[in-house]
Amino acid sequence: MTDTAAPAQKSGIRISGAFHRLLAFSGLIALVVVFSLASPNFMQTQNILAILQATSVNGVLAIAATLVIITGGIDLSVGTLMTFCAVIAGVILTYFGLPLPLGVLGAILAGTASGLVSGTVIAKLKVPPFIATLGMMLILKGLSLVISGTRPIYFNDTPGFTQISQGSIIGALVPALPIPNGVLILFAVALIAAFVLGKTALGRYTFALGSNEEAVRLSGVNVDRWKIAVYATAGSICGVAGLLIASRLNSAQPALGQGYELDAIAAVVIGGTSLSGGRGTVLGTLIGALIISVLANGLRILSVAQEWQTVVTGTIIILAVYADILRRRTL
Amino acid sequence: MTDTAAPAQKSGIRISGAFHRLLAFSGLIALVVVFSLASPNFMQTQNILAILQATSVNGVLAIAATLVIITGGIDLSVGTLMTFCAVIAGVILTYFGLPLPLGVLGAILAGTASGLVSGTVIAKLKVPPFIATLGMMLILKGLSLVISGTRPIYFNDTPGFTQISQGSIIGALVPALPIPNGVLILFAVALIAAFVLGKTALGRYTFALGSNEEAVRLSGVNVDRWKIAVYATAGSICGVAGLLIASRLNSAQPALGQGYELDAIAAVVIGGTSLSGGRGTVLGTLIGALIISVLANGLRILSVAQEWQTVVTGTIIILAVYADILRRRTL
Amino acid sequence: MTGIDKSFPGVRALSQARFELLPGEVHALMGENGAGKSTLMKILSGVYARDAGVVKLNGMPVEITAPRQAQDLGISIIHQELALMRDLTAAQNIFIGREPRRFGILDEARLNRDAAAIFASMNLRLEPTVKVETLTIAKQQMVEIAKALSYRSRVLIMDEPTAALNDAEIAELFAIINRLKAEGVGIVYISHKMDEIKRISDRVTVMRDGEYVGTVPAADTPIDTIISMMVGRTLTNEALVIPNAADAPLALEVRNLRRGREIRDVSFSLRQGEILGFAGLMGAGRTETARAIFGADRREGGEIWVRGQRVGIASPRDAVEKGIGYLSEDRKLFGLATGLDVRNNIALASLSRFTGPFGVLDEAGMAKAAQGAIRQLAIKTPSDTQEARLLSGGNQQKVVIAKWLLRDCDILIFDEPTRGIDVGAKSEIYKLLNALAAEGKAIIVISSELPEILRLSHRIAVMCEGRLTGILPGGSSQEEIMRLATMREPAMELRHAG
Amino acid sequence: QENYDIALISKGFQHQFWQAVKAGADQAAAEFGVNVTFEGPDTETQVDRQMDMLAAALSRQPDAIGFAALDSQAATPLLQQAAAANIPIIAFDSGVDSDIPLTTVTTDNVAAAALAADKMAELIGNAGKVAVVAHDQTSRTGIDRVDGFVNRIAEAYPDIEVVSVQYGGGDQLQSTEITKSILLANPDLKGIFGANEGSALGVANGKTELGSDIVVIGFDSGAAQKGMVESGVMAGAITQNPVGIGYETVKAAIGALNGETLPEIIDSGFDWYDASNMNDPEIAAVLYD
Ligand SMILES: Nc1ncnc2c1ncn2[C@@H]1O[C@H](COP(=O)(O)OP(=O)(O)OP(=O)(O)O)[C@@H](O)[C@H]1O
Ligand SMILES: Nc1ncnc2c1ncn2[C@@H]1O[C@H](COP(=O)(O)OP(=O)(O)OP(=O)(O)O)[C@@H](O)[C@H]1O
Ligand SMILES: [Mg+2]
Ligand SMILES: [Mg+2]
Repeated sequence: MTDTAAPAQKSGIRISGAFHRLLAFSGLIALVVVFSLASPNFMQTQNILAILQATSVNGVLAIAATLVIITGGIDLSVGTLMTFCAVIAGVILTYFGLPLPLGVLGAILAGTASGLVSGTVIAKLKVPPFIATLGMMLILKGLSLVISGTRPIYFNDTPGFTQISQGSIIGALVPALPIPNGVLILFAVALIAAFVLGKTALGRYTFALGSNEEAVRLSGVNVDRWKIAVYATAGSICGVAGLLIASRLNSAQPALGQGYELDAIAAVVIGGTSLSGGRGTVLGTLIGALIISVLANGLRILSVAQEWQTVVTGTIIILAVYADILRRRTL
Repeated sequence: MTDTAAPAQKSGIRISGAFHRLLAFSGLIALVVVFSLASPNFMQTQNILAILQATSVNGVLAIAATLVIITGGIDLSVGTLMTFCAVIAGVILTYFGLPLPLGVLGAILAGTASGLVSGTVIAKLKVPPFIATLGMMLILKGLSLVISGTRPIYFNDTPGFTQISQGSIIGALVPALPIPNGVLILFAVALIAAFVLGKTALGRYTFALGSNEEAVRLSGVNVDRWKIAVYATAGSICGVAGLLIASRLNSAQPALGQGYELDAIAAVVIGGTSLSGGRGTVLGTLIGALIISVLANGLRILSVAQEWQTVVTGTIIILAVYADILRRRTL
Repeated sequence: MTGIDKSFPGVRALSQARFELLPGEVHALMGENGAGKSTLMKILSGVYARDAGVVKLNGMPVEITAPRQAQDLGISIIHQELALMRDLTAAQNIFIGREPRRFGILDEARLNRDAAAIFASMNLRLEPTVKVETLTIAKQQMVEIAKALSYRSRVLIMDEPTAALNDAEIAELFAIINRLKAEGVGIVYISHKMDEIKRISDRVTVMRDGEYVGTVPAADTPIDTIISMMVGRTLTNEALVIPNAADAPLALEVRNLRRGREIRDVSFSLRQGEILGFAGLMGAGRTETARAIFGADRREGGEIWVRGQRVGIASPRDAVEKGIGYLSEDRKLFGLATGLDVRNNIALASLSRFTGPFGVLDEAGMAKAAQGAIRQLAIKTPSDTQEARLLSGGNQQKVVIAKWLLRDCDILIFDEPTRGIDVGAKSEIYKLLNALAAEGKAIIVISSELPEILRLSHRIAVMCEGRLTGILPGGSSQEEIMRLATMREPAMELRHAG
Repeated sequence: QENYDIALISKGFQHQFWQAVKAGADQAAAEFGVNVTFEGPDTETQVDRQMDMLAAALSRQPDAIGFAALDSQAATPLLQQAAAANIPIIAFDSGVDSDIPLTTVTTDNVAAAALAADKMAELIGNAGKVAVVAHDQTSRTGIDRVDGFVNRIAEAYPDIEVVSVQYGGGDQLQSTEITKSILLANPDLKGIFGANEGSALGVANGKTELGSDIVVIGFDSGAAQKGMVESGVMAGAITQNPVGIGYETVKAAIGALNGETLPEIIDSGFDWYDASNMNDPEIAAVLYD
């Protein structure tokens, strides 16, 4: 895990930063090329849109997980928190019949609140993040079932709701590009998260905490407050994911969500963020999430038998990360 | 996570090591007391045996996970590896009709082999443990389905097979104590693992790797070999878990296993082993696994509605770990 | 500060400790490893809570319970163990918690400008945007100093700031200290380098075993008096007898070792019973050379011969098997398994020796070996089962030394072996190195302290910018070494060109 | 006869029930010379995963799609997309709330579970405590079977009390532990209904491990369950006809492609089987291994 013994830079050859960044996509590009050659149906607009649409929820969850992982923590509750936020939106819009913006706000605030709770348990009570968020994962799962009465809440009375993810603002302007709003929201969340990480104090402390929490404390920073803020931000992002999935399914499915944390964390780690904290990028996470959905989609398009899909997915995840390690080593 | 600012020891009061260890059980004991008071059915021999039996599989998996986590790694493949080993036993015993000891050996060797693969990918290819074992989790899941032809393999032709877990050697000697063999196996595995961790070179390197891998490497130790050995040992233990679950169900269920890793890791962390490596105990893991099964059993005995069971479980997991943190702080 | 008590589990670190600092004064705090210097200062800077005692600032009692509070009261500290965020840049480290912002957005340009200004005032050439983890410890130490300066405090605590610095940097630091002193800043200065105490401090307070021993004016107290206050007895500083090793068999030969710009064609040989000192400025490539020989880093070219045989060393394991040991300069990162106890750290390189049938460890044998080393090196620890991270800095260093002594290598490479070690222990270690050489062991000592190099070495290899610029005989002058250490335009390069 | 490409998106994949549906579909594929693929999410809660599978199937441009919706509403946009592309849709298992599917090949789960309730009542003598171990709290089959059983008991058997309904995710081990807890908490329990294969096996397993003699009624078949019915551990079980569902779905899809008109519902039926009738040819035909 230590890069301290990193080998010397090849003298003479200098590869520009932009090219270096481009290479990070190599695993993704390789997958796309292989699938395009293997099936003419892969590179269809429809299918590309389906892949992007399939990435949107996991991508947003993975961005939430990225923030937490950079601090050196972990968030197992992203999946069930997403569901919880969807249920809250359902209660506000369908049970109470309030207007759409309130539902959106409610879902995001529910995420923030849950993040505040996790963050407080971790920062103040010193419960390890794994346990605190495992507990929250179960609590939120249960609460979603309790609040919804263990049945899906449909958004039939809120006509605009499905547009959140399924409509296409771009498609309305440029009919040739019917990119669903869900995908736009994913990119918007990614941009905002990248901005927060790169340009704000919150982002700075996110990296600092993951790098050396004790040093941050010794520097007189209110470590607890910033840590809680990171979890709260991640929670809000899960709220957005909740809206996305609810809009896609036109319903809040209270039993869904467990297991989604693993896909989200996988996207983060495939994207090059270290689980020991201190380093990571939103762009990497996006690529990681895309690798996961391209793989799933491509193997389905090729009609690979489902049991073999799992085997191939596992192998390619390892190889993709290994290729990335080799690339960094040789550069 | 750092204890550097730990408050001073109360002068005068010195608490003996044995008492200190006893207190580690406090969360577990509190749960047992509460459930005993709440339901007369809880403290029945039958129920205690049921709880122990329910702990056996998760306990063994958690012990495997403990070894890996102490090195600072993680093993997400324990659940599907267990299933894979069960399927291998099924192939040997039912498809090939070979004698029981060969099936047992085969299952354990399959676990060792898989651990060797994970360990090699991690140590030699430098793929992060999370990714390597995530990949293995998927690969093993797929292979179990492929090998078994996506159907359960029954052990009806191997009469002694169900005895592995369900029989009771002790019960045959002392009829009042019909402790199932599965529980004995759990304790045997725990004793062996504790011995390996505490008394052997492998155990010492397990802790050293988790403490500072680079320092171990610079001490001239063959870090890769020991790391691979730890994963292989953990794999063998998963093989034992595979035999336990197959014996209990009298079949190898190829679809089962995913999700079990979370319970196993939870038991490890509840038991006080740090996910950042370098510290941990088998006894703690056993207690962690027992806390999980006592909770599940107790809440069911009280007929708590299932959605509330999850909420309560999540809350109590957090509280149990918090209580443990408080205890360590005040001692 | 008066009547300060502080205990850790199993250790009474401070008892009735006392310290006083005037504005515009440089006050040295001295004591053996584990005397409690760092602990006392951590209490002053709000890292630890004291068990008893009073802290007064400007005559008013104050309660300092958090680092933030100390900062607000104008107290800042450079910690002995570096406390940097490795993944952040130098500038980001310096201003952590006080980032300049505009409309809530970090003003990175200003951050870097401000950091550059501080570096300039320190005569330090360092990019503010470089990631700290890519810096050598010396540069990291300079970043820590820059950070402490950036607070513009009234009280500045420096806990062994020069342990990793070379002479030029030390001179720069002292210039800064004198400037601050003129501005009325009070400075607490902790160091094990006796000459520095004389050069920089006004008064000296000595501690022993967590207790206050006395305060004396620096100018008119002889060094020996201070040392005997520290160790509680007088140290005999006998001249070392260096047996001649000129015609002993070759132990190690390095031929044309190369890697990029860090190691450029380094060749030298080392005889049994010989101590070869490696001198050079920071970044000269001595550590890189040692790591390359030891197999810790990749080589691009060159041969290594051990006892007349060419050997392939691809990893530290190979090196250790060939009888080479390497004590790293960065104990925290590379030396110590901080979570393990003292016993296991000492045995870490020799575990196979204590492994019996079925891989079972001979715990009693390990304990005996560890306790022997604890006695031999006078390691201050409650027991051999204490966690290594709880020892004081100097004692941690001794544990790492003990590890290599136990391993019993024929060729030992010591990279900054006395970093952070007190005078008494230092002379013990010198004696030890001499004894090892007398046993026929071949030893390389890399050190940034010229007196140490001069005192120990049979021959002195000097490096500059990755090249070995010359090998001098033992008695050479400091001027001669410095000339080679700054020889930018080397003759060797020309020879290769021709 | 063209070599049609037919994509079946089911609710699950790994469980024996779905494997039996797949077997039926494969059988029809071989018989009619068409190409059939079969996919389903890991658990019956992953509605969005099923949507992704459906979307990928659409991208493949199959000739027809068979679809067992986890949530009908969620699938509507994709189904509309399929309709727009003139890909016929056949619903199977539980229905799809939409007029797009040309027909639905299904089992009436409520009625099937009510039959299980009747059998339970008969076997325990119309009085006493019973419990249900089901697979899923929110999926259609989970809800229908629990409701079908519980409502039938409430309506028709006033002396029978359902003391506990618990969910084990269809996981045998978890269902075993749940069963043991229920038995230990209710020593006077008379019977348990296991609402799908995994649950039923778990219930039987728990009963065996505790040496209890309660009445166990299962659902679906599979080698293990058949064995337990035969040996008497399980009093009997309800079987659907999954092989028939798979077969009929593919057959209906081919019919649609050939321009035939299809009935609105193709009822694949369900049956009660126990040791006495399981070797009858018509029952044996709907049981699967
Ligand atoms: N967190 C801690 N837990 C337990 N013991 C500690 C802790 N910190 C320091 N000690 C002990 O307290 C004593 C004083 O340590 P301190 O670090 O203050 O010594 P020091 O004078 O700074 O030594 P050095 O010159 O080696 O840096 C030592 O015996 C040390 O082992
Ligand atoms: N800040 C830096 N940025 C880039 N390269 C550096 C930096 N510091 C050192 N180096 C390179 O690393 C090489 C070796 O440095 P290193 O400090 O390890 O050598 P050293 O002689 O052991 O010095 P030290 O006195 O610190 O032990 C140098 O040749 C130099 O080119
Ligand atoms: Mg100190
Ligand atoms: Mg060096």
